[in-house]
This record gives sequence, C-alpha cells and structure tokens, in this order.
Amino acid sequence: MEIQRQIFIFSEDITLVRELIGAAQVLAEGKPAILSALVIGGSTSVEQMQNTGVDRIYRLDTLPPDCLVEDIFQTLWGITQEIKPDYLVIGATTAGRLICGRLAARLNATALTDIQSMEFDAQGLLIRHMVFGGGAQRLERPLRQPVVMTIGKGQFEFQAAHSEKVAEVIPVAFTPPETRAILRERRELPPVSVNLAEAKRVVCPGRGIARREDLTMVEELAHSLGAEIACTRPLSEGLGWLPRERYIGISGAYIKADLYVGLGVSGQVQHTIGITDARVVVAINRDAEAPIFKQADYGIVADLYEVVPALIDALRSA
Amino acid sequence: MKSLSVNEKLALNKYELDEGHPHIVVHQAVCEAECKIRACLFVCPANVYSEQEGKIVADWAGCLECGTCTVACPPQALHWEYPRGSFGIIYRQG
Amino acid sequence: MNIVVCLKITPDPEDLEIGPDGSVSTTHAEWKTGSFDLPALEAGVRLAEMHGGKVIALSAGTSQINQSKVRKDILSRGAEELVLVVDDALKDASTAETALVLEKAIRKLTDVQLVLFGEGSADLYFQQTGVQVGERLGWVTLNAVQDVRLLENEALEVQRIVEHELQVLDVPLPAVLCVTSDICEPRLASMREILRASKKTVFEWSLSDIGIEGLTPSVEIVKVMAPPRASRKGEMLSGSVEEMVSALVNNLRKDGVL
Amino acid sequence: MSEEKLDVIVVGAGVAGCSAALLLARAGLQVALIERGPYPGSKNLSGGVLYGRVLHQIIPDFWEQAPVERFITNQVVTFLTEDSSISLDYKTEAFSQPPYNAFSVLRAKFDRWLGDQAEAAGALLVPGIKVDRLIVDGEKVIGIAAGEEEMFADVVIAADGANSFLAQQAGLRSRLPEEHVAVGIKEVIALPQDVIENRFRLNGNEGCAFNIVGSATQGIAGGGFLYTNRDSISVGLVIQLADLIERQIKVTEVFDHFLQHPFIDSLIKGGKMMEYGAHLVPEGGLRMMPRLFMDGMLVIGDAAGLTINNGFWVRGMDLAIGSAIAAAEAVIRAHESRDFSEQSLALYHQKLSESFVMADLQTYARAPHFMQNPRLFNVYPQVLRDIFLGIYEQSARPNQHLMTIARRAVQQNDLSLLDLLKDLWNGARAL
Repeated sequence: MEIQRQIFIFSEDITLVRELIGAAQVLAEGKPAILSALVIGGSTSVEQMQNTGVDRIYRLDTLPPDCLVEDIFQTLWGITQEIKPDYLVIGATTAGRLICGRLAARLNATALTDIQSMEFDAQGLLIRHMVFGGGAQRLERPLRQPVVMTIGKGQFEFQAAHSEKVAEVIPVAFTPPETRAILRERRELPPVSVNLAEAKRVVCPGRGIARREDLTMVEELAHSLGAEIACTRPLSEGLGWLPRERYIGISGAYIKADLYVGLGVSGQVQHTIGITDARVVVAINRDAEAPIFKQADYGIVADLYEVVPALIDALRSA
Repeated sequence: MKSLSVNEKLALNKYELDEGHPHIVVHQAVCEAECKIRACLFVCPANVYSEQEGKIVADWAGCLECGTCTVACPPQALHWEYPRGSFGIIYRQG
Repeated sequence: MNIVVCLKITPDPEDLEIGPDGSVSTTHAEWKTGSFDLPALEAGVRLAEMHGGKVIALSAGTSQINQSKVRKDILSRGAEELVLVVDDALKDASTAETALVLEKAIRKLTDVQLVLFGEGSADLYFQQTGVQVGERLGWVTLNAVQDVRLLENEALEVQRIVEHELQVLDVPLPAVLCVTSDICEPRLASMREILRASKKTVFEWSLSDIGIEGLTPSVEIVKVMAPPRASRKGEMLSGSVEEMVSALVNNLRKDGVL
Repeated sequence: MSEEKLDVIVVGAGVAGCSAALLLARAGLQVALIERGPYPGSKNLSGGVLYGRVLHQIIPDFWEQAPVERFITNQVVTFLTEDSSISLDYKTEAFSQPPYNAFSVLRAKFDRWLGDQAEAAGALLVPGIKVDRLIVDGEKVIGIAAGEEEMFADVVIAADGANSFLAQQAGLRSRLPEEHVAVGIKEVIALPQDVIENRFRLNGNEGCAFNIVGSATQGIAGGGFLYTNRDSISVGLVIQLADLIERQIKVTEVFDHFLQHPFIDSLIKGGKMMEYGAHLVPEGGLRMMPRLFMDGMLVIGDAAGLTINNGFWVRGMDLAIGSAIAAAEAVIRAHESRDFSEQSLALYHQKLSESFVMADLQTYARAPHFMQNPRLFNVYPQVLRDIFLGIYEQSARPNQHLMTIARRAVQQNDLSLLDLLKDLWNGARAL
C-alpha cells in the first residue's frame, strides 16, 4: 500500500485557510494524501472546514484570555508527533511566521517562507519566492523532511473539493507552553493609512515632478481617479517628498492595482519591479528614451504639466 | 552608444539621500540682485538648478558635490556645504 | 545583563545588477549590515544605556562579512563587542543552518538575558532566523515587537503590533525578540564612537569553536533570476495633448480599469 | 577620546590624505584620518592616470597589491575637428616593466585600498564624519569640529580637495576664482576586457591614455580624456570654467556632444554606462597656490591646487603624494622638536620646493595661461586637419607642395604668422 502523503495546514485567519488548502492540493500531486487541519473556535469554524477536501480536523475550542494564538505551538507540536506530516503549510501572518519558525527549529526541518509557486520534478518539490527585497526570484529545493512553509494571500487558489468527504473531527486540548509571555492588554488599531498592496488605482510622481508644490496637481489627479499616491525610491526617481510607506519597488510596496499612472517616472528596475503585477500601466514622461515606456501599456511622450491638467478635466467631464 | 538623459545617468549612481537635510539653499534675493547670466543653469554637471517662474530651484538630491556652482555663482547666492557625513553621492568607480 | 543583537551582513540590495539575460549578480555590491538590523542594534544599545549591561553584536557568514569597514560601523553604533562566526561553509546558508550556528554562538557567551533580531535580513527577508533561534534556545520568543521596556522585576514589558492589533505583554527573561524597523531610529556614528570602535574587541570564531563539525544544508538553491516581466502593450499614443488624453481615457475605459 | 590630544588630524582620505596618514603612522605618530564619505574614495574622482613612481617610493611595488587597472604604455594626443582627428600616438615598451610609469586607476577602489594601508600602519581611519570647521586659538589651529564634537591635535593637515573649505576658513586661501578652475565631467563605461584589448590593440594589462584637444569641447578651453581600465573606459571632459561661463553653453550638452563625436563614439561603442560623476579641477598652477602652512596647519594635495595640465598629460595624484611626503617630513620634525609654529612647519614648503612637485609647477608655470589660448582649441586643430587633408587627398589633379598646403591651411583659418610664431614661442616656454 503506497504510503499516503501527510499534509497539515493551519492559519488563524480563516480566509487564508482556503488558499492553504489550494496549496495542499498542489503538494498532494494528485496522489493519495491525508490533509489535516487545526481549527480554533467552536462548531461554526469546523463547519466551514467541512467538504473542502480536508480529511481530518483537529478542533481546539478556545484559548485562555491571556494567551496568544502563537501559544498553540505546543498543541500543534503534539499533533505533529502523532501524524508525522511531510508538509506543514502555515498562513503567512505574524503569528504564522513565529509558529513556522518554532516548528521548523524543533523538527530540525526546512523552513520556506512566502512561497509564490510550487511544482514537482523528478527529484521532488521545487518552490519559488522573492529575495533581495523583490529584486530577484529564487528557485529552491528542500533537502530535508518535513518541510514547514508559510504562504501569504493571493498566491494559491482553492479548487472546490469534488468529493462529499466528511472530515473526521478530533478535539484537542490546549497545552500551554512551559514559559510564555503574559498578554496584559489588547487593543484594535485603526487600519494603516495607506495600503498600496491593496490599492485598486495608483498615481506615482517621479523625477519629472520639479517641485514639492506640484504634488497638489498629483493629488488632484489621484482624487479624480480615486487613486492612492505612491512614489519611487527617493533619489533615483523622486526626492523623498512622500513617506517611506509610499515607495514602490525594492524594499517597498508591490502593487496589484488595476491601474498605475507614472508621472515623470523614468522607470529604473529598482522601481518597476513593484509594478509588474499591475494590470494596466500608463507612463507619462517628457523623455521618449525613458525605460518606463518599454514596460507600459500606454505611453504619452509629453510634458506632464500639460497632460495632467488635461487628464483631470477629461475625467471630470466624463 | 545610446545617449542617456542626465536624469537617467544620475539614476544609475548610488546615493545615500539625507532626507530632510538639503545641503544647498538658494538665496533668491542675491540671485536677482547680483546675477545676470544665471551660470548655475549651465555649469552644473547634474542639472541640479532649474528656473521656475523666474526663481532658481535646486534639486539637491542629485548633486555630484563637485562645487562648481560655488565658484560660478555670486558669493552669497548659495548656501552650499557638503552633505552630512556618509550621505550624498557614493562613487563606486570614481 | 548582556544583550546580544544578531545582525546579518549582506550585499546591499541597492547594488543588485540584473543582466540582459535576467541573470542576477551581487559581485560589485557593497557588503554592509542589513538596514532592518540597525534598529535592533539601536534598541539593544538604548536598553543597555538605560539599565546597565553590555551589547554584544553577533553575526555569522563567509569571510566576506569580516571587513574592517563593516566591523567598525557596527562597533561605532554602541556595541561593546563583536562576535563573528566566519566559515565559508555558511555561503548561502538557509535559515535552519544560520539559526543552529547563532544558537551555538549565543550559548558560548556568558550571562546573556536578551537576544534581539531585526524584522528580516536585507537580502532574504525570510523573517525566520530569529524565531528559530528562540525555539532552539528554548526561550520565550516573539516577533513584530514595536517597543521594549525593562520592568523592575527583571521582566520586560513588550508591545507588539500583530496585523491590526496592539498587544502589551509581560515577557520573562531570558527572551528572544524580533523587532520592527520603526522601534527606533538608528544613531549616526559619532567621531568619538568611531575612534573608540577601533579599540574594541572582535572575536572571530570558526564553526568548530562553537562545537559544530559540519553543516548539512536544508535547502538547495537551484536558480536565482530576475522576476518575470509582465508583457505590456507598449502602445505609444500620439497627436495633441487633448487627443492623447482622450485616447488614453477611452482605452482605459475599454480595458475596464476606469 | 577627543579630550586627549592626537598628534595629527588629517582631513580628507584622498590620495594625499591617505599617503600623509600612512607616513605619519609609520613614524609612530597618533594620527586620525577623517573622511566624510562612507569609505575613502567614495567622494573622489579623477580622470584616472596615476604616475606611480613617487608612490613606489613609499609603498615599493605597490602595483602588486593595489587595485590598479592597467599600466599605461600608449599615450596619445589627439586634435579633434568636427570631421577629423589627428593623433600623435606614442607607444613604448619602456613603460611596460616595473617600476611602471603610470597606471589607470578608479579612485573609489584605489583610494579605499590606500586608506586600508594607512589604517594597517596604525592611522585611525574615521569614515562618515564631515569636518565642519577648524578650532583656532588666536593665530594657531588647535583642532577640528564635526557637529558639536571637537578633536584636538598638534597639527591639522587639510587634504580636503579642490574646494578646501578648511584652507578658506584658515584664511590661507580666498574663494576660488573662475579662471583657476575647470569642471571635470566623467563617465565610466563598462566594456568586456577582450573588446578593450582588441579595440585599443593592447595585450595583457597594457593600457592607453588619450588626451584630446579641439572640438571635443566645441572650442571652449579645456580638453577631453579617455583612459582604458581593466574592463571599463574612463571618458570625460575638463572644461575651463571662466570660458564656459562666457560661452553660456550647458556643460552637459558639451559633454554629450563630445561623447557622440565619431572618434569617441567608435571607442566606447557597445559599452554600458556604469557611473556618471563630476569633480572640480584646480588649474591655476603656481598663481593659484594658497599659503601652504600656518601655526598648527598644513595644506596638501588638490586643496593646495597641486595639478598640472600641459596638454600632453594631466597630473594631480603624483603631486598630491609628493606633497604628502614633504608634509609628513615637516610634521615628524616638528613633533620631535615639539614646535608646531609656522616657522617650524615652513619645512614643508622647503621640502616641497626641493622636490619634483614645486620644480614641475615652476617648469609649467606658464602652462595654465598658455592652455587658455583659444586658438589651441579651434584654429590649430582646423589647420592640422586642412594640412593632412591636403597631404592625403588625391583628386586626380597635380599635388601641391607641402609648404603651399601648409600656407593655405594657415590662411584659410585666418591664422596670422605673427600669432603662429608667438604661440610656438609661448608653447616652447610653457612646456
């Protein structure tokens, strides 16, 4: 009887769990595999997990109030001793990264983080993820079993399970770690001001903008487009007139926006790496030679001080 | 060889930008009073200086720190100093 | 109380060169301490300045990390001593091997109560080594740490921001904390500190000095390449400014993004 | 640390500063070498030919460990017109063995190595610190200040380059006049090693150096240069500032025009631009030389205006090292006698005068003035062009005698015989 591949998934973020199942389906490679998951919470969360292709659901009711989700590590460790998983797939949240690291260290396993794609070849699993702040992509092969990995949002799709398999539900008790931090206070924070990674539309001024005061024109365009304002690395394209969280590119944000409009952006690789996933890229620049034009869907070689006001009017009258 | 615009040439250099600490300040009054030919607009290898509505603007972030403007401009027209230690242009070839 | 701050010395990502064939090279890159690690060093130094104790900077890597400019830079930012575990077997070491090496090095140091890491290395940013070292040491381990204070009872008060939640925790010592970059602004080395740096001690350890005979890599790096480029229409609009703008608006509407 | 006193503070880790710090550290003095860039060389830029025999005196066979690019065995002087180039191409095996005559260098790599030698000898290298001002007690310089930090020493050596704010602050020199400086613009262009060796007919680590006059600078006083490095080309212009200001042409456009001249473009074809830089070049020679010393302070290298350009070559780095040697001798003597007064440090000027540095400055004292003669940059290249065109052109009509060709070329370019004689005489005296 062929040994069934054991795959274990966990995330405290329920929306991410479905994508982890998608990743687990890739890891199963169509061969028979047992997919187990740990779920925190009552029957509703267990219900959500049924009929998703998961074979076994370990259920942990609740955590003591002064505990962190990271403290389920001890419980998770117990489960892994029982099922000896080949792959542990953890959601790439802050807690997930901590759990992944502790599990990998204790299992003396391979830790692979923020995986973007996976495939198998004759010798086994191959994974791809970003390095150098997004400046390059690395193809790697884990050499040690088990493999503990973190996967973030938007990398793997969940294919609805074809079979009506009902998962076996196994309740587990919470075993607190020997020494741990005591949670004294917990407060919800207002969401971060700008989240470029999620922005639908982005307007990005570059070196072509001569003065800080001209940013008002950029804000007006952004307003009429309902877009966020981003910018390029301070020197190569801009002047540091906007805060660091607004940088697109190496060690900055990566946008998946529908529309990116570059104003006077010359298009250096350290910046354009962050806009590869944008659906439509528009570049406006006086310099016909600017490299951005080779990476744009639509290019306008003109003075942005004429184009932007005209674009604002066109949008307002439309 | 494909010719690059000055901006593109500067973009290939390595800089450590000292955000919020400009090392060049233009004193417009002195420019208007004492300078007729606006030498800064054509002697600077990095095109740091440009003219907008009659005022001289300094895009100090791209400065190559050669100091030519301190010689070409009237004495008090510029407050020009080297960027703070470890900031500014970083030559890798030189 | 000795505080160990772990730093990774890597090629500067800004100096990355991408070849026409998509090949990636760091041969001309300047090696320097990771920009995410400097806030951790600063946080450790401020704790030591406030509560007494010594900061020991610790780094592991190939002989390329052992450059006088890099050593001086670290030692002029408040660290009293620098420990470098240097071995060419650490070339492209994965997080698992690096964590093993750092754990063994920390165990060789005496009276260490707190180990600090940055949020991630400048070249890989896998955010794994710190938490793995914490587990290997068996100490309380937290990441995304935003603020650290020492309380009277020799425990720490730590603040974390986890997704949209601010957490305040009491953390017993010894502990391993991975701090975020906005925990504090790294100091600029002063002339006095740079001069004192050249007088401070640097320990150079080999793997065998810390009881490691050999490393078995946990990951094989098959290929490094420029990320795939999205194919673009490259449609250059023409005509007057008004004509080009209206053409643009129509195209964007046709593409369903306006 | 800064409370106690150092023996010497050297400000600026260029070729002069590093050499001085190296010599003083070797003599056992406590010397700090303060550099505002993150590493020695990060703020320095030269055309890039080092005449190395003076450095050989203080670091024997330095080329065996120093990151030098190529040893120069081929020196070319080229006169450019819009459509022609006339070159005096000198290549010699005499320069292809140690002690090599000259090397092409890239300062960010070379100065960094030199800084390491100074540090290895015991100098305290302090990178990333900008010295803002001198600390002066009456007429005596007693230290330097960087921000609020102060550091005291018996002697401060200003090696802070052509702009030398320290020499100005100390009153040793006034503001640089336009006539005494040139603006240097340079690109380093990557080219594979074999392409360079084929294109410039070089084998092994041989290198060649072009000094280019004429329409390189569209008739503006100045000249171009092109030096071969190991796997890159240093190409640039040095343009007399006063003339540039008078002509009101954008220096970046003059430079682009120079790069697109067929002669230059053919040499850099297929290259990839790696770095674009600029630097001020002191060209006043003796006339611009500041007072070089005062109580507790010396000025060396570019800060002392030690550069010579005579059209055949441009020298700065070897003079800088020569000045560092003289300065070190003076400071070591002063340290022994514990007398750092102006009289004691005058030994620096005396040693400089006895050395090739002052001798060459005197020899070429007239060069700067001669090099400002506009005819050099527009008339003579054109005359040479017309002469050689006349010699080589065969249009199936009887050839003209060489003298006729020359006379017509001179007349066509309205060059008066008197001017020609005057220029020849001045040229002879200046060079």
